[in-house]
Amino acid sequence: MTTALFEARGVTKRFGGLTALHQVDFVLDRGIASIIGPNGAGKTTLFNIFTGLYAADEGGVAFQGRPLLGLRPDQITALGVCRTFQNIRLFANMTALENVLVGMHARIGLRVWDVLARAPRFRQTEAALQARAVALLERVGLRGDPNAVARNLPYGDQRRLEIARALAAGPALLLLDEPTAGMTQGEAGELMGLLRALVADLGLALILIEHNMRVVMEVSDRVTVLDHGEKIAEGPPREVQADPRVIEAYLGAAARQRRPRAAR
Amino acid sequence: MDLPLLIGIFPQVLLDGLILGFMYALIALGYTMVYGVLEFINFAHSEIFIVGAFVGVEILLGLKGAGWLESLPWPLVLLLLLVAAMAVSGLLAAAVERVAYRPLRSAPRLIPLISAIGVSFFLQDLIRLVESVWRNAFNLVYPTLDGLNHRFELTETLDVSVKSLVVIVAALAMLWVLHMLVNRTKIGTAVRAVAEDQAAASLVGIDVNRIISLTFLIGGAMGGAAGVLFGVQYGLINPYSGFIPGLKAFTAAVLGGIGNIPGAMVGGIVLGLLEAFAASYLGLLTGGAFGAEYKDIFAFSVLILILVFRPKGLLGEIVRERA
Amino acid sequence: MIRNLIRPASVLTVLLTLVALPSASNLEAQGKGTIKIATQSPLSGGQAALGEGIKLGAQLAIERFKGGLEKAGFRVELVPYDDQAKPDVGVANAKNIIADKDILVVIGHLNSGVAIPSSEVYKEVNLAMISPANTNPTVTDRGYGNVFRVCGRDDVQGVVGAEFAQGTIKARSAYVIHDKTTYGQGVAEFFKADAEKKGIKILGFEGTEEKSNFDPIITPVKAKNPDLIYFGGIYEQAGPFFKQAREKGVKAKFLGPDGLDSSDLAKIAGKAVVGMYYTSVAGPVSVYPQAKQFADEYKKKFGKNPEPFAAQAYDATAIGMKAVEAAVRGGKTPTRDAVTAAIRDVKHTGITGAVEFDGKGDPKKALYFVLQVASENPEKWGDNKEVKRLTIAAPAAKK
Amino acid sequence: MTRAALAIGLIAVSAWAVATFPRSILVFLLFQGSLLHAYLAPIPRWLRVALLAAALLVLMPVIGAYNGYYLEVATQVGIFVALALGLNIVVGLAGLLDLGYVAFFAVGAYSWAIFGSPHANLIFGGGFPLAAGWFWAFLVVGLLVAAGAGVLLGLPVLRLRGDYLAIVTLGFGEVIRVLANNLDKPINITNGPKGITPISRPPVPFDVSYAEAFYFLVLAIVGVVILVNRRLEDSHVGRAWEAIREDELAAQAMGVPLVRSKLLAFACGASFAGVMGVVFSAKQVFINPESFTFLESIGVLAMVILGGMGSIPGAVVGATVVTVLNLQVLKGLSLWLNELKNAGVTVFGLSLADLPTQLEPAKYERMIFGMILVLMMIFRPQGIFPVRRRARELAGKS
Repeated sequence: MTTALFEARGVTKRFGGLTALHQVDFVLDRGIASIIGPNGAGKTTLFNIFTGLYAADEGGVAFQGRPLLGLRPDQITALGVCRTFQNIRLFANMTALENVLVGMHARIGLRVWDVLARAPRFRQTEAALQARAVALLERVGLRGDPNAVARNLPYGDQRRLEIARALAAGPALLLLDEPTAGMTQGEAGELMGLLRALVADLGLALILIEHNMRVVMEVSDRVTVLDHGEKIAEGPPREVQADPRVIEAYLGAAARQRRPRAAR
Repeated sequence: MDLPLLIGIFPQVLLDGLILGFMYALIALGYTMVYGVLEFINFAHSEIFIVGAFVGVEILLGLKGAGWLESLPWPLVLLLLLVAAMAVSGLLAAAVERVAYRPLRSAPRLIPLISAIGVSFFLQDLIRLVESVWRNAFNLVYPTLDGLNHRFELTETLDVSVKSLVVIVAALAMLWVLHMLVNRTKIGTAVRAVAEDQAAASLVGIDVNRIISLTFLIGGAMGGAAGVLFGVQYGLINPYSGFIPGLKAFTAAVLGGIGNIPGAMVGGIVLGLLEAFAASYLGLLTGGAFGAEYKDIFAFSVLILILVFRPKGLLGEIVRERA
Repeated sequence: MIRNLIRPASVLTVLLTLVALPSASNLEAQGKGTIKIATQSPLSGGQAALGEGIKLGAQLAIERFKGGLEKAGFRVELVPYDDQAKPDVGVANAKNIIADKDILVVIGHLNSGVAIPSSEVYKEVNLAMISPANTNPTVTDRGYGNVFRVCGRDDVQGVVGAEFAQGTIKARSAYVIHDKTTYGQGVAEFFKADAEKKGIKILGFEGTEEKSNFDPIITPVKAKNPDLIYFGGIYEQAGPFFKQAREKGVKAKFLGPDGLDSSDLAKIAGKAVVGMYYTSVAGPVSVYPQAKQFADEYKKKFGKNPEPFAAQAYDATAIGMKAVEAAVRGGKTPTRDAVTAAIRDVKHTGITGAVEFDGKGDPKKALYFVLQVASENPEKWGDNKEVKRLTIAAPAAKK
Repeated sequence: MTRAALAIGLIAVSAWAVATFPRSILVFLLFQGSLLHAYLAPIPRWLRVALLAAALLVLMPVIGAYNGYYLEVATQVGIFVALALGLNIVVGLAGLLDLGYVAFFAVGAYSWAIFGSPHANLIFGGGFPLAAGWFWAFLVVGLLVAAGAGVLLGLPVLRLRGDYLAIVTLGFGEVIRVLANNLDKPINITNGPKGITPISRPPVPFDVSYAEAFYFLVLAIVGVVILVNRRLEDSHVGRAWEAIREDELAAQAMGVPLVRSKLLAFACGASFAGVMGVVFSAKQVFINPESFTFLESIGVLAMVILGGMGSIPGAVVGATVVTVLNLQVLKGLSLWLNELKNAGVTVFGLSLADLPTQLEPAKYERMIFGMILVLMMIFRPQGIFPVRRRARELAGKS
């Protein structure tokens, strides 16, 4: 039996008395998978568990056959699972270039001693890192000045920068939390083109959390639907779209929106 | 080791610790109220507190100078001191918030904290400056109120003075009033709403700035009252004598669960008892190798241990993304 | 942007400074043949009254004795420094002092904790320090050639206290409290050691930095019910302690060193300290027969009674000036080495008695007093009665 | 060209003025101002370096010959510059508010004080003080011990949220001070409040005075500290610290190991303080716990905040301004006021001699620190010398 690239089994997470996730299974081998669901369905919580920010109460997560539970977020990143955030979390006062350079942290093999001594090794490494960072910025389509401070970038560029920063760690699996939020349909389309190209060129696997249904239907190979912390549907986009439970969840969600957020 | 002695002083140490604990509890209220609403450590609260003590001593010295101190009944004098100190400290706390914290409310959380540390130091020397010009002295002695100093000998080894009872009664009364205020009144509801979610509170028509000012006012007033009681109980104050009690009161607030009013009382009493027992017994138990000089280390260790091992909202709060 | 802001600003500073320059230089001009005597004592803070007394005592002495040097063509000046009773401030001042080559003698300090490190600095250039008040044995026990004192020592003060406790108070047990300062802890330890030797039972020995709440310390004291409480420390802290102790019903007699010698003690503790005993190397000026004139002059000039140590500072300054006069050769400003050497040979009969230094810089004989607080009224602090007087030679250095 | 001439001229004139009026504080301030001017003036880099080097290496010692106190001030400034740079790593770069920083300074100071004085005989019997040459070894010992203390403190507390971390470090700083004050029994380790003296000073080569030797030593250490600071800042280590300051969670998600990076920041900051502690104890010949109070920690914090968090020139200038303010300006005001009082000057019919004696400008350092902290936070949180983001040379960019 070959192991899948990424595999989650029976993930359960409770906050106090509230069960945010209940027995969620998720498997991904290649391509783009999307996770959708109404607000409060547990999507971001699932990401947080995948990337080590939360510890799951039950269940297991494995990447390339290695269990991830119990690892710190930075260790998981070092293994090749990287993410972006729903509300952009750039290092606002650092430049675009520096943001990307931080993303490479896990891949830098220098010791403090190399830094202090400014050994040739250090110079070579820094030069190489910088070249790669510039290339990455261009790759995600950031055409502005790499030395611009992140907080001064336009919104769309901040989203792109966040992706570049995540790519800097050299992931095999990239988790994007609402990458098109706040974008126009045109920008979103452009971004999707980029994502598809990344998958094709780098052999990346992608997991998206997305609300923009057009995007989801267009790029996803598979869609997983969460509602109330439970997986209610999974499959190719067309199938999921037709699933009565999904339709009910989304229609019902309109009423639920007004309820106070419970999971805090 | 002298066992009968150790047992003999036990009730007295217990009582001393309780009194100290109530004092800490009163000061802790100021920290806990502000933290509950803004998640902000009002570092300057220790000076708000000692300002209350200075207001008290100035009134007493004024009354003494005018020759009225002996003729007035002590409960009246004490009430006057408490009211005046609460007013001054409360207003000062609200003013500090307005000037030094409000402009920074949206900044990263360390920024207002640093500002608060600055206010704390600034106020210490401001008190010193004012008293130096006014009295040419800043170590001030509380004139004795004879009625307050009366002692009841309960047993041979246990006695209690009126002023100690006053501390306990006043602390309990104020805790009760505050508890009622926060939980049973409209203002209290508004305070709790702001604590829960400022944006939402303002949406339902609550003037958030006013409520925050009010929070500082109430917390400061509690501190001012504590200041008067501190002065009456221990006698000598200077501009710097608020700092260490303030830090310990903060410890008490954290110990009891910061943001939680009954918690402040529990924390204060536990800390007061711990400190009293450490100071009284450490020397006796170790034959003098360690002694009362280590009592501050006990308090600070409690602070460190509590913060390290009960890290409230460590990750859950920072990662407050929608689940 | 910053550049643009700061450059004009610094130019402005420069201009301002240039304008201010002449006045500043006038203020600090050095005349030829000026001899300066520096005082170092706390001029601010809790012990400012005592420190001010040292400064004023020295000032009076300079005015009284400068005639000889002025005739020889020198100007004599007093340079007061504020050591704030802090060691690091004292050391920084000391470096400032040794940088001023006109300063030939330092009168100071009040606190031994400040005098010890500062004198390490004076020693670098062999600048004489004559202490009016430092009673810690270490001050002279280091055997530095440039360090002198005109007062007694803590080890003797502790001994005097213990002797008084045994001989006069007839105490059989004592509880010792100190304030965890160089001075307070030092004298408390000497008291304890000697009291134990004399058969007084030491029921407890406790140090504390606490300034206000002494409850937890008093409770064990009360339970052990000693005949005597010895407080090694300063009046600021002793006051609340004694007050709270009496309030809590502690009946022991109180005794302490000269750190308790301040009218502020009565201000803080009121009737709690009436009847308290304290040992002193100073004693009120009224104790010295020759000092009447000094006290009158002081009062006339400064409008207040001399504080403790003012008379000692007066004598120390007089000794310093005598030595400077002796060291003057052919109208040239003497070297610090010459002055320091000359102090060793000075025999001076001052208002606090005859002073002559032994090899370590201690007075060969020093006076010690035990006084008793007479009244709770701070104004009447000067009426405190002398209850015992001892003349004791400094002990030889223990190596 | 005129700019260069102005910079050179100012330094020359002010240095000459200091030599002419060696006791005027204002003139010495002028000299410091001329150095700042040279640093900021738009002059060629080589000239700036040459000017500052000449001023610090040659002029300052010469000034010291005229008035040794200024050399002392310069040395103190240097010590605080190193402390500010150390704290700058912790607070400015990594964003960890450390309110007990002076504890590491104390650890370094006590490590040499105990073994470099006869005091160690009380613990180990005999053989102390160590030969003066050991001082050099203790520079390393102080560094290691302080870094170790940083790690020991850091391990349990670095996971705490920012404001709690601040309070815990405050508590730690007080614990260290109280321990130093109390560990004269049962075993006499620190000699308690009495402090330790005399502490050996390092052997001095040639015919240099101790004051000059310490000045150059401190200057050299500050140079190394600045170098280390710059190299760290300009590497993945520094970037990781800044990322943590900006967004701890995102930094971790990007592969930055939080605890290890924070520990490194703590250890680096602490080690600078440790080294300077060793120098401080030897320079002072005497140390006691009073030099290591919370006030000192806040003073160093005020230096960092004033200069600009995260900014190396900011820390240098902040430390200089605050130290000079404390040592010279306030004290100068006190002395001046005293002279005016003695001279019987009256202002608006009020005799200055009647001013309360407790009114001493020198005693209001807390007010100064407090004002710096509050005003900077409200009006200029980035400090007077904010970090300038270095624009990188981008080879591959068309």
